Amino acid sequence: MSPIRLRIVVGLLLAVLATASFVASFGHLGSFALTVALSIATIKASLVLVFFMEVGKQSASFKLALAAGVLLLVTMLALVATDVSLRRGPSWANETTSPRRADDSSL
Amino acid sequence: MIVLPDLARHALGLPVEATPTAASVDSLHAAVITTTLVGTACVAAVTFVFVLRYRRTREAPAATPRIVASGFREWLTASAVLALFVGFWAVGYVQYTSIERPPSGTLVVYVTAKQWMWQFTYADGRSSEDVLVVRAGTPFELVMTSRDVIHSFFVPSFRIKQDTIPGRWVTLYVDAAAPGSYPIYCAEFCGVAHSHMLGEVRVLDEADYAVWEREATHDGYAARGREVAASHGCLSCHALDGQKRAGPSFAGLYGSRVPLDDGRVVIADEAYLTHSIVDPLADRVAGYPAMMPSYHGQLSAEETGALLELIRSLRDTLPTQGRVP
Amino acid sequence: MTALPIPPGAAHDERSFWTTATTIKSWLVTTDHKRIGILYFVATTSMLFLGGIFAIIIRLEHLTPGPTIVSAETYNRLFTLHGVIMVWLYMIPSIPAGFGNFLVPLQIGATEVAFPRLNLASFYVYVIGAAVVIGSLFAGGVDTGWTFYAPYSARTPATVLPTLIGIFIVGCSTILGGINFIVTIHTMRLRGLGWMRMPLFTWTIYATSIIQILATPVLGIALTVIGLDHTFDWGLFDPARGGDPVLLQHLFWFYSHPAVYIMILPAMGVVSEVIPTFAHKNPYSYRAIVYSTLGIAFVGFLTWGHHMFVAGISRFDAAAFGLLSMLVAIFSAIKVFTWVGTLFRGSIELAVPLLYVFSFFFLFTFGGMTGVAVATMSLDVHWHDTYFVVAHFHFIMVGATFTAFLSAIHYWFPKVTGRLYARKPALVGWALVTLGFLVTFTPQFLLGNGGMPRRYYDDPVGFSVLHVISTMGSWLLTLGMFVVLGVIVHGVARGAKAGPNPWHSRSFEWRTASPPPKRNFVGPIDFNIGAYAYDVADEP
Amino acid sequence: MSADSDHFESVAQRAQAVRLALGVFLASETLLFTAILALVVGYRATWPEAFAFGVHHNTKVLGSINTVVLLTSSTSLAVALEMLRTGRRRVATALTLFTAACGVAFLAIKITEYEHHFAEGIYPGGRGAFFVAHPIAGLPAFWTLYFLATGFHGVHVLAGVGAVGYRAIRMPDATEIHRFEATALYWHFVDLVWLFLWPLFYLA
Repeated sequence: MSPIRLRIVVGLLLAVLATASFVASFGHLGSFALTVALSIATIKASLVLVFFMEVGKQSASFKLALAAGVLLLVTMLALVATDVSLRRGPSWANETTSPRRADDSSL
Repeated sequence: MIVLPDLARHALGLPVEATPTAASVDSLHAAVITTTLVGTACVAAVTFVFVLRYRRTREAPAATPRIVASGFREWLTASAVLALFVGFWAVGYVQYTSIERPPSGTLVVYVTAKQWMWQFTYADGRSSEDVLVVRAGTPFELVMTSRDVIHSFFVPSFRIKQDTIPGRWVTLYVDAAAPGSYPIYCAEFCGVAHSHMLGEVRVLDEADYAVWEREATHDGYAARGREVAASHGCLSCHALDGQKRAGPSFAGLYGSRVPLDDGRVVIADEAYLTHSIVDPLADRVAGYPAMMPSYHGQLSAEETGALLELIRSLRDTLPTQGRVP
Repeated sequence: MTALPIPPGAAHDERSFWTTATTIKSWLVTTDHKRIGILYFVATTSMLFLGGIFAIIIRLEHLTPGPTIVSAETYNRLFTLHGVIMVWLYMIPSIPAGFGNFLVPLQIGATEVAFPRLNLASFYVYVIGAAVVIGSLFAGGVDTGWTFYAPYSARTPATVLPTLIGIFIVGCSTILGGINFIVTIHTMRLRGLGWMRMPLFTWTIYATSIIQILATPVLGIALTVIGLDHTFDWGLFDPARGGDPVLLQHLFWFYSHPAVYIMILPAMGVVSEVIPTFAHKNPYSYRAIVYSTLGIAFVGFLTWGHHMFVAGISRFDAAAFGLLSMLVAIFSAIKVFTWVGTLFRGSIELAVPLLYVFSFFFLFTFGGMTGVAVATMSLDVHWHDTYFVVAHFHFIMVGATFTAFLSAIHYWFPKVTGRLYARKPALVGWALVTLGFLVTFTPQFLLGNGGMPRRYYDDPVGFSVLHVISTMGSWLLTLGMFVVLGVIVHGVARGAKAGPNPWHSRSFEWRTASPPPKRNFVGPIDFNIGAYAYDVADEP
Repeated sequence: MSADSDHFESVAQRAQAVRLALGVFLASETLLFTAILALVVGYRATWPEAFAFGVHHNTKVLGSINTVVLLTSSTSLAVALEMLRTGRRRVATALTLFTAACGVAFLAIKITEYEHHFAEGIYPGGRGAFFVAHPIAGLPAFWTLYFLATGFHGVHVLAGVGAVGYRAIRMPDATEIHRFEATALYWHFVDLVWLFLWPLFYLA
């Protein structure tokens, strides 16, 4: 397949995936909705990275730079999410519906 | 648990520790500061010895042997020091959780920080400003919030500190405090009079605490307000603990932003409250049925004042519908 | 691919980069990395003195517990701008942009940085940013502390926006500079100069640039959101509209903790250059310093939560951040052990740069260990936002980075100016700076232990004696700084001529003339003898 | 080229430097959007029902059209790069102009979305009739973050349109293709960011 045709096919694939996640969003998936949408987005992102940005053919330091950015993205989101979701209110607040209800895990 | 000798505590400038937790924190403090002094002294001493021993004598610098440390020894020293630091972290974590998380069921005192003063509300509805009165030897839980910006409740003698964040309840646990008077500082910058936001924890022994408890304080007026509300049927529609009944709850109402049914948003201050008592349908709260009768002419000024004091005294009670106080 | 037509046997200019063109215009539009380094050095040092003036007034205010010379509003603006100017206009750019610009191409055998015009652009972006920050002084200044915590930063009557814009612009300059250095070090090294043969100062500038380009954007977002909250009332951190001020602290400290490593790593680079030269010995373990530098650069991104132990974060995060902070402290400990080990069986000459490095040793070790103490969670509950923390970070920023900055000035003085400074007055300057520092900041540890909170205009009862000692110490430190300034000015004007390598150093920047020609090296460059090969008798 | 090109030993080294500079710049931009996503994650965990309500009320169709617009623009730019490599400069220029046009279309749709929100009474900071009609705790945070994230992304699209437009006019010659690659890398990155903003604010 010639590089031009490859790129067009990847473009079509991206459009298909976009419509797929658009349709999926109307389904009542509840808590899974976000995971489905984000995983499709990750697939599309890797398609763009590999075929359009040709990250495979870039130099090692280029890949290292992007990897550092993505690694810090994941770390920061993880630490902020664990902070916000695991905060506990006063000892008696957890019985009543206080604005910051947190599951009563040991930590 | 090694208790910091008085001389060392005084030399470090630490205030007298007033709670058992403070004493255990001080012992960790002693361990860490000793390691710091010893570590620094070792580095200085070794450097001094090397400088003396290997000083350049001749003008032209002689070639020096090429010495490269063995990887193993590097890892050994690094992991030994890391183990020591992780030890500090572990002890620190255990003490941190005991300061931050009170066992449920302990005596609760509400703390509300506002720009440049502290307000303490006790379990029985009584409140006092800038002075927190506690019985010696009984642990208590501080449930704290802030009315405006971030402040920080800091009692050096208890070695405790916790930022009070508006819109959230944060806690501190103080186990049995020794009698005495301990300063309270605000430790998070909060504006022009940040350095004037001082308070005092007065820990009274049994006798003095009993005397203090019997004194009538200004919140007796709020109790009077409760009688007026009961006798005039207010409590049948307005709950005091935040539950939603036919009418909005008085809990956390005073000073909050109230959305009205015609789209306006008003602050629940004395003017709004008195006007609503006299003419309830003028500013109807969004989402509530229009069924409150007018009390025009049925309440004397003293009774209306008592009702207002009741509502004012409930402004810090926890709202249960997620509405921010 | 066709090679660029390098002019055969280009008549490399023999004269130094100072004298090739001496018009003002030649300096203002220069793309010579050495001149840009000097422009940065002059700009950042003037910011140091401006920030220092605020520090002196703050210390004078504490001479008496009550109001002394300024009002509360002015005091709050003074400590805020002292923080903003010192952190963003002096500490972060001074060594990386000043000395880094001058030395990195020399140390890797390149004639220029990768993008010289981008280099000049980042200097002018810095100047514009600094001008906006100083301009905000006249717009009433900002009184929120350099941390800009919400909701106070959203509600303060003071004009917050100009200062935020100024810091944002300086942040852009840092990112541009960071990109330039990373690409230079990756692509412009001399053929055959492997990563593990590069001088250690270049390694620290490389690690600093990585932190700069990865951390500064998050500061950009934090500043933008604070500006939107204050000026357009977006209320993203207004609790009444569901805002959570602690999230802003997460954003701010995600930048600001790596920022303190931006400040200390170049200083460590200076120390790693000065000790081998004056001990005339190879570093005890080149590998350990390189890996701990990279370790600090990456683990430094994971420890920001130790600034928020009492801010109301979850216990899981408090535990995680505490543990990671202990891990990052180990890399500094490894460096100190390696530096001390380098002195073993060396041939030590007690030159002034080495004396500053010994001050660095003592103050950095003590400051660093108090850092471990403050990272211990239960102790931080007592110490947070008290003068103990103020003393800790001044021990690192002034005690370590500033002494390393002075050591760098004296060490590379001959390379930059081709002259030698006068040793005796420089010794007096060193003694005054070190003593003045100790008298100023050691009492603050005791103030912190006593519970004296930070940013207090009026001192609570019982702390005045320590405050007076600290204020007198600040006078001594200021005197020391002026003595050093005098030594430098005298040295530039009438210092004795210095040869290309007065300290007999093996490091690569000393393999060319002092001051170096415009294109750095004349003729073929020979780096076969290593940068730390002191076991070789003859000089390269 | 100007003075600074002769200190590189070869064009290959210069191309290598430009590409690495882009990689480093994109890592830096990743952290810029990481900061915004951290706020989104923080508030989503605090007010899940407000975010669900906000997503439900967002202009999903217009957002999805925008996604397709950006994807096609990325595809056309990638094909344009391939055309340039094989020497067909006229087709490359046309495709690059098409990409810039898609960028402008994206911004136009974005502005219509904003107008739609303003008409509905949704303004940043939780002001407007919409919030009085739906007094859900945390809803102002959703919409303020929506304006912050899509605003920052919009600015990057605007810068991208400028860069791609400039490249279309000043199409580099055979030895300078790395300049076109740099612009393409930046544009694909801006598309990548939208691929993650779209689900967070429109789909789930």
